[in-house]
Amino acid sequence: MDGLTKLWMDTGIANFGLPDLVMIAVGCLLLYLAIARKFEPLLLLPIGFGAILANIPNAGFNDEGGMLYYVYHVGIETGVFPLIIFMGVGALTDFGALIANPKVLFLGAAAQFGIFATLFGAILLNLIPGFEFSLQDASAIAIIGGADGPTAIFLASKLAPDLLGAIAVAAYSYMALVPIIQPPIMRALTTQEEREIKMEQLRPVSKKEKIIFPLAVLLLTILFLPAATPLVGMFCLGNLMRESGVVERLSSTAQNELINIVTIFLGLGVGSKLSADKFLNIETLGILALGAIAFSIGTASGVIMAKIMGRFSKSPINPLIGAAGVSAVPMAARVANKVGLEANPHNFLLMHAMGPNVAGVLGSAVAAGVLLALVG
Amino acid sequence: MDGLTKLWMDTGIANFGLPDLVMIAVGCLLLYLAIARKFEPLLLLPIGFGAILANIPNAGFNDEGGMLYYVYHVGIETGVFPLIIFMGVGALTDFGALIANPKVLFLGAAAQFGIFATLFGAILLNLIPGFEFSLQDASAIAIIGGADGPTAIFLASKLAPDLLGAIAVAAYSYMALVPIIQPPIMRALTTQEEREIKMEQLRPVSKKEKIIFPLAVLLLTILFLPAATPLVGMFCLGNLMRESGVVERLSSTAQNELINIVTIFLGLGVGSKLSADKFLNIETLGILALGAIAFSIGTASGVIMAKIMGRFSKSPINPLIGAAGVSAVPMAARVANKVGLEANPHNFLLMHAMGPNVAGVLGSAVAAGVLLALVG
Amino acid sequence: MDGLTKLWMDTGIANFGLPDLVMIAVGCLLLYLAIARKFEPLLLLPIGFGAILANIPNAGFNDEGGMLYYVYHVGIETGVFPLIIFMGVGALTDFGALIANPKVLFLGAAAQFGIFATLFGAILLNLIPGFEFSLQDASAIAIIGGADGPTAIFLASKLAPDLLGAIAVAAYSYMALVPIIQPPIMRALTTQEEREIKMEQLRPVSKKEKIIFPLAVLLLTILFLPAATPLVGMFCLGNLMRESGVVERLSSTAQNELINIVTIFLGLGVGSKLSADKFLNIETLGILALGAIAFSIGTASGVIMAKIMGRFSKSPINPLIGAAGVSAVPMAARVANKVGLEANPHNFLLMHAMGPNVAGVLGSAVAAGVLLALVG
Amino acid sequence: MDVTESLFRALTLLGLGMTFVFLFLGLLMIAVNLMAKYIPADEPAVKRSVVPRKQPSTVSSESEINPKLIAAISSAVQQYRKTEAA
Amino acid sequence: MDVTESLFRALTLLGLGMTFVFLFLGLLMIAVNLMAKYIPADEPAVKRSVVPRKQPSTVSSESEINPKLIAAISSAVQQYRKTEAA
Amino acid sequence: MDVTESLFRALTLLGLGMTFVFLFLGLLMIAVNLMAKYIPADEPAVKRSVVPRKQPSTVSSESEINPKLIAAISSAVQQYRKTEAA
Ligand code: NA
Ligand code: NA
Ligand code: NA
Repeated sequence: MDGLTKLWMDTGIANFGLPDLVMIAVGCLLLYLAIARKFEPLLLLPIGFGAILANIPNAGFNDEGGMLYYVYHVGIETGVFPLIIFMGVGALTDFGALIANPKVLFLGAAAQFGIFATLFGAILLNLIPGFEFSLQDASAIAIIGGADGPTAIFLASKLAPDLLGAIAVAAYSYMALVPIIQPPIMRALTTQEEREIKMEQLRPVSKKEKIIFPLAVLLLTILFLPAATPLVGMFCLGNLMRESGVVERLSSTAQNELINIVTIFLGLGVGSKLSADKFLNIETLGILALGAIAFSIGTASGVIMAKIMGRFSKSPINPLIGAAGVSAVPMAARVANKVGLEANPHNFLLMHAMGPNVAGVLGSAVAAGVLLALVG
Repeated sequence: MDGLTKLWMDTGIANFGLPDLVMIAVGCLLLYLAIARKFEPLLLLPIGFGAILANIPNAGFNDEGGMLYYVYHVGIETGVFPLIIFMGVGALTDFGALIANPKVLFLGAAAQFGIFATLFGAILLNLIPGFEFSLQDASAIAIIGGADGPTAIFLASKLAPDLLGAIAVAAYSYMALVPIIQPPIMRALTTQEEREIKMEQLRPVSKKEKIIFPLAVLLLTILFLPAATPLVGMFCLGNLMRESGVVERLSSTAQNELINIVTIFLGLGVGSKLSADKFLNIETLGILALGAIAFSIGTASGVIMAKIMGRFSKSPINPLIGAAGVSAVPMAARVANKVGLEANPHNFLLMHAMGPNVAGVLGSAVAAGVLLALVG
Repeated sequence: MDGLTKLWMDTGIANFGLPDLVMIAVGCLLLYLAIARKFEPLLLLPIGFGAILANIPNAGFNDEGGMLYYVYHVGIETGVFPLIIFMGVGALTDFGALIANPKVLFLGAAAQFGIFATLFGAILLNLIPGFEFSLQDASAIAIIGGADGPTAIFLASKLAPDLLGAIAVAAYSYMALVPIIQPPIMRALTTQEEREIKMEQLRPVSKKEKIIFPLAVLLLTILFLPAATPLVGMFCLGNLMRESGVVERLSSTAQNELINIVTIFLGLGVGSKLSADKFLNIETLGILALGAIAFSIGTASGVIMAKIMGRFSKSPINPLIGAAGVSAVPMAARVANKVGLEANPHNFLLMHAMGPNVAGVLGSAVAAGVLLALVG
Repeated sequence: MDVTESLFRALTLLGLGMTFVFLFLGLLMIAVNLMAKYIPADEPAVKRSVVPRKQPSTVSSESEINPKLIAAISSAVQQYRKTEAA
Repeated sequence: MDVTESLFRALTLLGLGMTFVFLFLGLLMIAVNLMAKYIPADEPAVKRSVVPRKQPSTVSSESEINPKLIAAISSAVQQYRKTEAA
Repeated sequence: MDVTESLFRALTLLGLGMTFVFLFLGLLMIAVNLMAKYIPADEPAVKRSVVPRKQPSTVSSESEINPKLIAAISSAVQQYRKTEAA
C-alpha cells in the first residue's frame, strides 16, 4: 500500500497550511465579487481563479514548468501583456468628446493628484511597525489612484513585482466600487446648483482630428517623457488603428480577440502573484487602504479643479464631470452622469464626462512615466 | 556547375530514405482519413501535415530554429497547448445533463476501467521481444482509453514524450472510430429489451448549479488529487467562464479563436513527433492495438456498470448510455443515441447520454492525475 | 531639483540626435503613405509606428526587455511570424483560376526573372564606394522582385537581418505602387491589338482538384527543393485547410484573427529594424532603387513571356496578364484588368490574371528556396 | 523491474486508480445532490436553463450562429414590420 | 533612507509629477485647439463623426453589434421590400 | 570575393534559379493537367466551384460578409415572409 500512502501524502488535505486555505478563500471571494457582484468580472474572474490555482499545495502552477509560471514570466514580467491590453484599450477609446472640449484635459490632470498624494501615505505607513515600503513600492501602490488596470499592472511589474497581486486586486476592486466611492465625495464638494449646471452641446469632430490626436499625444510623449512611451505608444497605436479607418481588420482584432486572449492570461498571471507569503501580510491591508485614499483624493481633486475652472470659463462646467478625471473608463463617466441626473433629471452629462474620463487615462500614463523615470 | 550539384544534393530525391517516405505516407494517410473520411479532421489534418513536414530530409522543421521545433518545445513540452485546449473544451461543455442526473457520474467512472486494464496489456507486451514499455510508457498508452485528446497529449508529454505522436494519433483515430468500435460491444452486452428502455425526462437545472459545479469539481480535485489540477483546473476555468455569464467575451474567445489557433499548432506539434525513428517500430503497432483494447474495455465497463445500476435504481437506466462514459465527446453520446434508436425509433437517448459523456471527461482527467501522481 | 534635471536629461528633446529625428520622420512618412495614400496599410501602418517607437531615445523598445525586442526575436528572427502569415495567405488564396488554365504557371515563372536579374544590379552597386553588398545581401534585396511580403521578410531575416527593415519597406511600398509602376511597362511592350485580346472563359474546377493542388505543390517542393518547404509548406497547409472543407473553424481563424494578430506584431517587429544606424545609409537608397528595377524587370518578363506563349498557344492569351505574374496579389491582377479595360471596355481580364498572380506567389517562394539553398 | 513486479504495480494502480475515480466522482455526485437540494430553481421567467442549449462539443460548433446576430435580425425584421404597418 | 528623507522625495515627486502632468496635458490642449483651428470640418455628407459612436469602454463592448451586420440586415430587408413591392 | 567572381556566381544563380523555377512550375502544370484528365468534375448539383468565390487577397477581405450571416438573414426574412403570408 505504498501507492496509497503516496497518494495520501500528495493530497491537498494532507498538505494544506492555513495560509493556503486563506488565499484560496481570497480567490473564491474574488470569484464571488466578479460573478455575483459583477465587479470588473473580465479581470477579477481570471485573477480569482489564478489565485486559487496558485495556492494549491503540490500542484506546482507557480513552479518552473507550471502553467502560471510561464504565463507570469512570459507575459507579465516582460510587460508584454499589459501593453497589448493597453493597445486594445486604445482601439476601444473614442477621443471625440475630449477633442471637442479640450479644456477637460485639465480635469484629467488634476485627478492624478490622488496618485502623488498617496505617496505620502505609503511612506508614513512605514512609521507603523510591519510596514516597509520602499519608494518604488510606494509609487507602485500610488498608481492605484490612476484607476487604470493595465497602467497599474505595468508599473507594478517594473517597480514592485512582489506587490503586483495586491495592487492589481485593489485597482480593479476600487474601479468596480467607483459607483459607491465617488458619489458621496462628489455631493459633499458641490452644491445643488452646481450639480444642476447644464453644459453646451459638443461640436462635431472631424475624422482628421481624430487621426492626428494619437500622433500628437505620441509626439508630446516622445519629446517630454520617453519613459512613458511603452504605455502611451501602444495606446496610441491602438487608437490610430481605430481612427485611421484603413486597418479595420487589425483594429477589430485588437479590440476583440487579441484583448480577450491576453485578458484571460493577464488575469491568471496576476492571480499567480496572490500567494500566501506575498499577500497575507499587513502590507496588503495598507495597500487596500491607500488605494481607497488615492481614489478618493483623485475624485476630490477632479471635482475641485472643475469648480475652479468653472469660475474662469466662458462656457459653463458642471463640476461633477471632474470626478470622471480619475479614468476608470467608462464607469466614472456613468457615475457623473447618474449623480447629475439625480440633481436634474434632464441633464445628461455622459458625453461631457467622457472627455475627462479618457483624459484621465492619458494623465495616469504620464504620471506612471514620471514615476518610472524618477523612481524606477 | 557547383551550384547544380549542391541543389541536387539538397533535393528530397537524393536524400530520401525509405523510413522518411513511409512516414510521409503515414502523414498522407492521416490527411486522407481527416479529409475524405472526416476522422476528427480538426486534429488529424494538422497532425498529418505536421508529420509530412517533419519527415522531409534537409528541411529542418524539427531542428533547432525550425518552425516545428519551436511549436513543440514552446507549446507541447510545456503542456501549455493541451491545457489551453482543455480550457476551451470546458467553455464548450454544458454539464446540464450531468447535474440533472448525477448518478451517471458512476458510468463515467466505470468506463475508466479501460485505462487501468490496459496497463496490464502494455506490460505483458514486454514479454514479446522488441517491446520495452516502462511503467511510464504503459501509463501514457493506457490513457488512450480515456478517449480524450488533450488529456492524452498532456499525460504523454509528461510521461512518455517519445511515444507522444503514436499515442495522439491512436487517441484521435479511435475517437473517430467510435461509431465502428462501440456498437458491436454495446449490442453484445445488452438485450433488445434493455436497449429499448426509456428514461425519465431530465429536470431543468438552475444557473446557480451550473456555476457552482465547476467550482465543486475544482474543490474536490484540490482536496484529493492536486496532480490533476492542471488539467481539471483549466477545464473548470473554461466552464466557469461559460456558465458565470459575466465574461461572455472571454468565454466566446476561449471557445473559438483561442482554441482554433492552439489547435492548429497543437496538431503541427504532435505531427512533428511522428518521425521515422520514433514511429516506425513495433511499439507503435503495440500502441495501436492497446488503444483499441482500451476503448473496447472502457465501452464494455460503462455498459456493464449501467446494467448493474439499472438493477438498483428507482428510475430506469438504459445500459447503452454507459458506453458514452468513455467520453469522446460528443461522438459516443451520439452513438448511444443511434443504437438506441435502432432498438426503438421513438427513444431519444442523446441528452441522457451527454451526462456520462461529460462525466467521462472528468473521469479520465482524474485517472490521468492518479497516473501522474503515482508513476510520473 | 535633482529630479528635474533627471527628468530633463531623460526627455527626448535633450537626447535627440538628427538620425533619430530623421528616422521618426521616415516612420511618419510611412504612416502618411498608409493612411492618406492607402499604401498597403495593414503592414505599413504598424511598420511606420514601429519605426517611430524604435527610434525614441531612452525609450528602450529595442533593448533587451523592451517590447519590440521581444517581438523581433520571438517572431521574426525565428521566422515564425512570416510563416504564420503565409499560412493565412494560403488560406485566403483560391487557386481555381490557375487550375483551370495551368499554362499561366509559366507566366508566374517568367516574372521571377526580376529577382535573379536584380542580383547583378546589387553586385554592380558594390563598384560605387559606400556599397558593400555580400551575395547574401544581394539575394535578400533581389527577392523584393518577388512582390511578396512574407517571402521577402522570411528570406531577409535568414540572409540579411540588418537590411530587413529597408527590404520590407521597399517590398510593401512597391506592391502599393504596382498601379503606377506596371501600366507604362505593360503599354510599352504591347500593341493595342494585343491588349484587346479576349480570352476564353475558364472551365469550372472541381473540389477534388482544389484539395489535391496544395498537396501536389508540397510534393514537388519536397522532391526538388526542401529548402523552400518552410514557406511552401505553411502556404499549402493554409490552402489545404481552406479547400478541404472539413476544418472551416481553423481555416477561418487562419484567415482572420490569427493573421491579424500576427500582422500587427510582424509590422512592429519589422519597424523595429528601421533604426538610424541600419537605415540611414546609402545602401538603403540602393535597395530602393534595386527594388524598383526588380519590379520592372519582373513585369516586363511576365508580359514578354505571355507574348511568346500567345504565339504558340491554341487559345488566345492577352499579354497583359503576364504582368500579374509578379504576384502582389491581388493588386497586379487588378492592374492587368484595368489596363485591359482601357483597351477594350468589354474585356474583363481579372479572373484570367488571377492565375498568373497566384502562380507568382509559388514562383517567388521557389526562387526564395533556391537562394536559401545556394546562398544561405 | 521485471514483468511480475510491473504487473503487481499495475494491479496496485488499477485498484487505487479505480477506487480514486469512483470516490472522486461519487463525492461529486453527493455534492451535486446537495446542490439540487439547497439551491432554488431559476425563476420560470428566466427560462434560460430550460432552453436546449447547443450540445457540448469540441468539434461541431462550426455551425453555431451568434445569438446576437439572431437578436439583431429579429429586431431588424420587427422594425421593418413596424414601418410596413405604418 | 529615513522617513523624513522619503517624504521630501515624495514632495519632489508630487511637485514634479503634477507639473509634468499639467504641462503635458496643457500642451496637448493647445495642440487640440490648433487642430480645431486649422483642420477643416468633415464634409456634412460624410456625417461619420456626428453619428453617436459607441462609447469607449474596456469592458462594455460585449453588447456591440457589428455595423457590417446592420448594413447586411438593412440591405437584406430593403431587397426584400423590393421583391415585396414588385 | 571580387565583383567579377560575384557576377559569375550571380550568373550561375540566374541560370539555375530560372531553370528551377520553370522546371518546378512546369512539372506543376503537368500535374494539374493530369488532375484535370483523371479527376471527374463535381456533380452539377454541388455547383460550389462555379459560384464566384471571393477573390484571393491578403488585404481586401475586410469587406467580406459572413456567408452564415447571409444564410441567417435570408432564413429570417423567409420566416417573416411566412408569418406575413399566414
Ligand atoms: Na487615470
Ligand atoms: Na474519458
Ligand atoms: Na512573386
